[in-house]
Amino acid sequence: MLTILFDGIAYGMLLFILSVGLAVTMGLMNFINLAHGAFAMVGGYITVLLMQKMGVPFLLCLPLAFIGSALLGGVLERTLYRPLYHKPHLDQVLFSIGLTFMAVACADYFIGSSQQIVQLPEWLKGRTEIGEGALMLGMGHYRVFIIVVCAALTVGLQYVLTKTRFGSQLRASVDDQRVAAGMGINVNMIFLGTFAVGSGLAGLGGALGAEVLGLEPTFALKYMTYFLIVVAVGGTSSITGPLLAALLLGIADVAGKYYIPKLGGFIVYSLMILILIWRPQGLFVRKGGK
Amino acid sequence: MSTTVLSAKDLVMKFGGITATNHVTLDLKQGARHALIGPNGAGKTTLINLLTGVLQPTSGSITLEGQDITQLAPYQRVRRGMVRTFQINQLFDSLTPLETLAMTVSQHQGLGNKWWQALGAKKGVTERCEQLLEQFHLTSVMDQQTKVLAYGKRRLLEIAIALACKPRVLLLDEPVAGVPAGEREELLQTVAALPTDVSVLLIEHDMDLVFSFAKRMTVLVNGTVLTEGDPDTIANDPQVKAVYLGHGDELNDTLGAATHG
Amino acid sequence: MGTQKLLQNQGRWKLWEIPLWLLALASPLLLGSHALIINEIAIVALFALSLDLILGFTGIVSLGHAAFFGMGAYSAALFAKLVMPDPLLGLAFGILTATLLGALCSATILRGTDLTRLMVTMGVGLILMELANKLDWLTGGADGLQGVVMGPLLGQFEFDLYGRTSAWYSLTVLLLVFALARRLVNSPFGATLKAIRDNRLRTMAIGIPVNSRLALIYTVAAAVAGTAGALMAQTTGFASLDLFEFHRSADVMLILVVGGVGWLYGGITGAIVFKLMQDALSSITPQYWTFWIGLFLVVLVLVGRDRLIRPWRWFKPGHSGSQS
Amino acid sequence: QSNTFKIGLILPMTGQQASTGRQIEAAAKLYMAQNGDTVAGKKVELIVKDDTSVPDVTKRLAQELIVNNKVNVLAGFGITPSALATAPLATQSKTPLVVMAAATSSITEASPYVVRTSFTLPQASVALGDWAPKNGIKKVVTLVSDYGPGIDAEKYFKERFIFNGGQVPESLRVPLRGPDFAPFLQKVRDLKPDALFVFVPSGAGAAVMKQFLERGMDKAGIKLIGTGDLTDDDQLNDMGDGALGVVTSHHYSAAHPSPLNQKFVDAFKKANPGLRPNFMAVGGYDGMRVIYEALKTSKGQGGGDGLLAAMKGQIFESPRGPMFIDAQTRDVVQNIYLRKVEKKDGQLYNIEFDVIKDVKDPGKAK
Amino acid sequence: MAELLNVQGLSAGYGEAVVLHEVSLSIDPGQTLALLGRNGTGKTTLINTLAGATQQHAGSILLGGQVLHKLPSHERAAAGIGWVPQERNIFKSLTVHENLTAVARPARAGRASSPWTPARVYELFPRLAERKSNLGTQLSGGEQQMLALGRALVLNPTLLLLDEPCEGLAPIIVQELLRAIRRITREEGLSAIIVEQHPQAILAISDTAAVLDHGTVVYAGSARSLQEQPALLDKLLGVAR
Ligand SMILES: Nc1ncnc2c1ncn2[C@@H]1O[C@H](COP(=O)(O)OP(=O)(O)OP(=O)(O)O)[C@@H](O)[C@H]1O
Ligand SMILES: Nc1ncnc2c1ncn2[C@@H]1O[C@H](COP(=O)(O)OP(=O)(O)OP(=O)(O)O)[C@@H](O)[C@H]1O
Ligand SMILES: [Mg+2]
Ligand SMILES: [Mg+2]
Repeated sequence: MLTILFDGIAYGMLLFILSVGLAVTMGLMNFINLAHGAFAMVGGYITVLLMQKMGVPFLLCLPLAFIGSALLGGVLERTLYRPLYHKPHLDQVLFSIGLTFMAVACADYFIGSSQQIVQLPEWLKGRTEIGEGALMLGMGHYRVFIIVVCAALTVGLQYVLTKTRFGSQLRASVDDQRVAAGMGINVNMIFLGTFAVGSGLAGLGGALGAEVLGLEPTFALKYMTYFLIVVAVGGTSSITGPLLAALLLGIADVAGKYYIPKLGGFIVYSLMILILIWRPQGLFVRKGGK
Repeated sequence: MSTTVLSAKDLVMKFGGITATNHVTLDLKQGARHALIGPNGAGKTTLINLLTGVLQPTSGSITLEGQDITQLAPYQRVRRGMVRTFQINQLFDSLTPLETLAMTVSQHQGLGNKWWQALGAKKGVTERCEQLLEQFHLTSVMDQQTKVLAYGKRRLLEIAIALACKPRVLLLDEPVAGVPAGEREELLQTVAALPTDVSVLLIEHDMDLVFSFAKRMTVLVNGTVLTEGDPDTIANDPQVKAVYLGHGDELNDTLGAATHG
Repeated sequence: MGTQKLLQNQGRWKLWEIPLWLLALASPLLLGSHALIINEIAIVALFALSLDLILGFTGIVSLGHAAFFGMGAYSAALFAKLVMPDPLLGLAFGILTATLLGALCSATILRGTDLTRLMVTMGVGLILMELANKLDWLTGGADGLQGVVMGPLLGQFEFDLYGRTSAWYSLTVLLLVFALARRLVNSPFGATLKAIRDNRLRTMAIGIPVNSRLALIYTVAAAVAGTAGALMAQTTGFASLDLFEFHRSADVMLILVVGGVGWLYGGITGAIVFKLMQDALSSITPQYWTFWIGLFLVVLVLVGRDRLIRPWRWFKPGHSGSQS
Repeated sequence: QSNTFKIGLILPMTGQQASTGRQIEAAAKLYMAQNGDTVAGKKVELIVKDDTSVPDVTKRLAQELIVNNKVNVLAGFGITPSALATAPLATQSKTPLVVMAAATSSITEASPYVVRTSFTLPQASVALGDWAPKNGIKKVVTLVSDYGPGIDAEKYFKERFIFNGGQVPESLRVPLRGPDFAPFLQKVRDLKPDALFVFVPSGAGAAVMKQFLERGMDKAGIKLIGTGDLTDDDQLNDMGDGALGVVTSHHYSAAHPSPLNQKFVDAFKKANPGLRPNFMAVGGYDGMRVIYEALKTSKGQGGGDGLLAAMKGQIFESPRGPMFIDAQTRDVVQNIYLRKVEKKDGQLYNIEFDVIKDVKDPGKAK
Repeated sequence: MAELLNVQGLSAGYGEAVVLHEVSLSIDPGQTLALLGRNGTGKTTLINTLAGATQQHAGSILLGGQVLHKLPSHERAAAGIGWVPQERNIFKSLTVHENLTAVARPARAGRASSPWTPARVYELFPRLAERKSNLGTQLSGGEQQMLALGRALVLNPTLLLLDEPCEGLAPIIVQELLRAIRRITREEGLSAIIVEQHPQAILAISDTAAVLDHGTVVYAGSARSLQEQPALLDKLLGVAR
């Protein structure tokens, strides 16, 4: 029981960390970046390659994965993405899917099409069990680790976006670039930074998730629908929205598969449809006023 | 006397903690040329939104020609003859003015569901379109996409659409804002010259226009009706002066004195 | 007079279109060895056309359009297998079920933002796939529906190995649907759809029942998608779960956007360009063709569709095609 | 009469199943490199097509290969629906269709022109159903991917295992796209069986293995057994020491101790650095051999039917061990080995410790 | 007194279209310039060019001696430009309060009076204080106008650019607003350029005036003298008022 809940939370947290970057670029920058999964994949491959080829410890790989994908995101933002901010959404979809296709083929060409496997350090491999019977709580150490990292990130991001000027400046820039610049906001820097952080988060998610979800070139496309579900259900205007959505989906998915394995595939989608029909703007919409 | 066409009873609209409309009761007579004025944020646009069904009132009721329409969807109200314009242009950017009007006219001639006929196949439709284009000086730009039109033309189209809907009750929300000064009066004259069975409710901050147009006025303040009466009464109402009109004539003198004194 | 002409112009068949269609209909003969891919292109074009009706002309995004494609396909295949092998009746049956499904699902797309609509349509598509998987006694489950044998078309023309009959069949249906769709988008009804796409609030304010129009066009689009699916099942002689797959909905959207939305030839152009390119690239480099497709998409967007086909304008500034 | 002999090799070269395609293509090319490209006076030409695992694409490609390229043999086929979709074409055009990967039992029945050189899941699973009860495993939970091969594996393992006196308290089917096995494994853990029988498509095996260990299921006394897809040679070495001791049954291991296999593995690795041949590769390799030999015996005469006749009944030594093509069913008959993951020269391998000889596809018995 | 703003030979437009031709202007500190002209003559374009939101083709802009025309838009705000665009352009996904805080910057050193803060803006427009946590889109037209002005003020600019600030405001608010602008420029030494449709009201509170026609300056001089020459005004603007 508790174990299932715990696993659901860990899975949800993982989904969250993979999707949060997308929530930032899509929700805040209003750019449909379907190449998000490609950045996650880059983070994953950075980790795997560093660990396998150079023996870099796992814990060090995580920040490197973040930095690596953030740098890549930054460079791409300056060169390719920037002219597309004003284009229609469908063009953005086309562009970013194209980019993803290229990324998939490149990963395949340079690294190969087979699954990459992350070897966790020993201290993350174990498992702690508390209690007995139905109330037993079994916690994989790695899953605890994921939860802790995600929680820390959430708090940090939430703080930056809602409590700091940076957050409002970002949203202002998205609403009206021209006027935001006229009000003294350095729009280009804000977009660059945000995009880089969004990509970096994807990379970090990829690095953390490679162990659980497996890593291969199609990673970039395979989990796209999951990211989109999290962002759609959570709404795109805050960080807590996607977090709660991811947790909800994670728990529903895990519990559903545990208790009614026969209906495994239906549960997530039905839940999503119900939620979205009930709250078409997503679960958590930003509302002004009191 | 003439009959009441549209009447709002005890309308209340709350946005969260804000009461934008507070027990408003308003009657519009047949053939009325009625103006609704009031300070910014008084709830004028909100009232129009309630009357047309864009918003659902928290409480209260609306009757149109004797029938309760409070629960009707916006389009159903339009079909009963109540048409509005928007304070901020709401146009069809990728259609041309001609297409926009042809579509609207077709809809109101009962052709909206015809899918096998070309738009404009019916003489009646094109004739009405030509008439409207002429009347609103849009003939010269009738085949340009709406999104490339100059603001003034867009504003005219905004109003032309409303007239294409064969309104019996017309609600105008700051129709001349952004229209070049020269054309403002002409525009309002077009509206004033509508058949006498068409009732018009006008929101406008340009007092010269309002006073030359309206036969009757309602003043809204903080969501409630402050007073209602004919233009003369309103113009001289001290309360209205205090909250809305101010002392326009003295402005130049006082400021002028302050500036150059 | 002037206005009437202006309004009706768009809906008229232009002179250049007639030879174009004649050429298309002759293509299975002229390019006999490519009849199969012509058939597939025609089907995909039809599928894209159906998406265009809702996406391009009405502004409803969908990532679940494969639901109707799959529905049409499975219905037509099952009809041939269980009832009778006549293709035209099977086609009609496929269209019928897809239409019903479309009408049923149209309730899900009336509210929400683009993103939520994307997700809801996708969810519906995936649930249907899961359903087809679970109903394996009927659908053959994950192995696909086998044993579909089609009778000759009109009692005359066998579906041959070369795919010529298939290609003609699909092209003819495409032409018919295209002609109907063209009538539709240029009619008063079609104009109200564009109005809904541009500004829903105003559309309501001129007395148009937005929701029922949306439901109607969604159903029509579902019917057309079902037609494409039925053609697919009939000309390939089987149906598999893959017909419902997410990637099919995504591909058709890509294809449509490549060709251009809100333009009836968009789906057709996209289908031709995309399929031919995919076919050519994947036979040159079966492993890495996705890279080149990706590159094409990226370049297409960065350079702009209109500039890509008019390269002499590349170096003229100011016509970037964006309307910011 | 053209002087080339064309083989249309349709494989998933991109997408999720890409590694299947890669292994088979590499093995097929290796076979051609080793045996020359001229057979019975004809030049053998290999045309590789990517079907992205979409059955209607497979079918169209096959049709084009037949009609336009006039191929003499169709081969490849990564997934069951693709093979099933194409089978009627083989019948219609009398073209032999050599299945090199897809492993659902029923494929060979879909057309008299289908010949299989891979394996069938019933073959592999039945062997475990015999072995397990003899080795103290009485209660097993099965966990398979929810599609044709998985259902085959579940069905035949269960039948045989229960027949041998075992107990199967629960059979779980996981969605093909289910990224997280945790809830299923937790369920297994709560059921406390002696062993867990797993079939997942190759690629997902590593994830199952890892989560199995992470959940501490080995420590809770649950053994992990399955068909060889679980410990796919392609990935086995990266799975880490946790995989040690896992028992699987399969028709091929890269560590199969025979000189022929040694030669095959070495040559394969040399041609494809960093890649270890797995059971997909051997299916492709042997498939090429079957085609070559058929061409040789029929001398290019008799068209498709001649080729088919020459394929039926071929008996030969494959890197996997002895195998033959059953003339009746056109399906492969081969040894199924029981293997345990062990370390050899610092690398993980499936080391064979028992063999069941000449296993026919049990799916054809009824 | 040194000039605050000096514009020389300014040409600007949108894309390839040139709307302004060789416009020259200057303003002294603490002075208010009324910018008049018929519809579509380029008033907004001039304002936007000063704010850096158009395509500038030629000319120079100096603000307090600092070269402005080479700076990107966002640095001009830092240099002392406070812009109220014609369409208001409230940031719609920010609350009223965030609209102010997102852009607020501290006053330049050496400013006499107290700097503009959100709190001071709320004092000026109590209506906004009541709507503090409304989103930008949830304001009435007039409230948006107030917010746009407040947003420019919290930049603590030295030069305010006001593009038709009175459009859509109730008469009484127009009067208050003009008084407020007058007071701010008077008491705090702020300069302003104000575009207006109604010349009388605005000339009354301005020091100097400029009239644009087809993108060129056709009148530049004292506001008072223009006000006292109705015939000239009539000729320049083509509106009898
Ligand atoms: N969606 C909303 N949510 C919250 N408050 C709202 C919303 N829409 C309007 N308001 C508030 O309701 C009040 C009335 O607004 P309304 O737009 O009706 O004013 P108005 O009389 O039309 O003013 P103006 O003349 O400035 O256009 C305003 O104070 C506004 O802030
Ligand atoms: N974004 C734009 N792109 C191209 N031309 C434009 C653009 N904005 C304005 N123009 C053109 O520039 C000219 C000057 O416009 P501007 O908005 O500066 O006039 P204005 O004097 O402010 O008019 P108004 O009194 O209507 O506000 C007009 O002819 C207009 O059509
Ligand atoms: Mg209003
Ligand atoms: Mg202007």
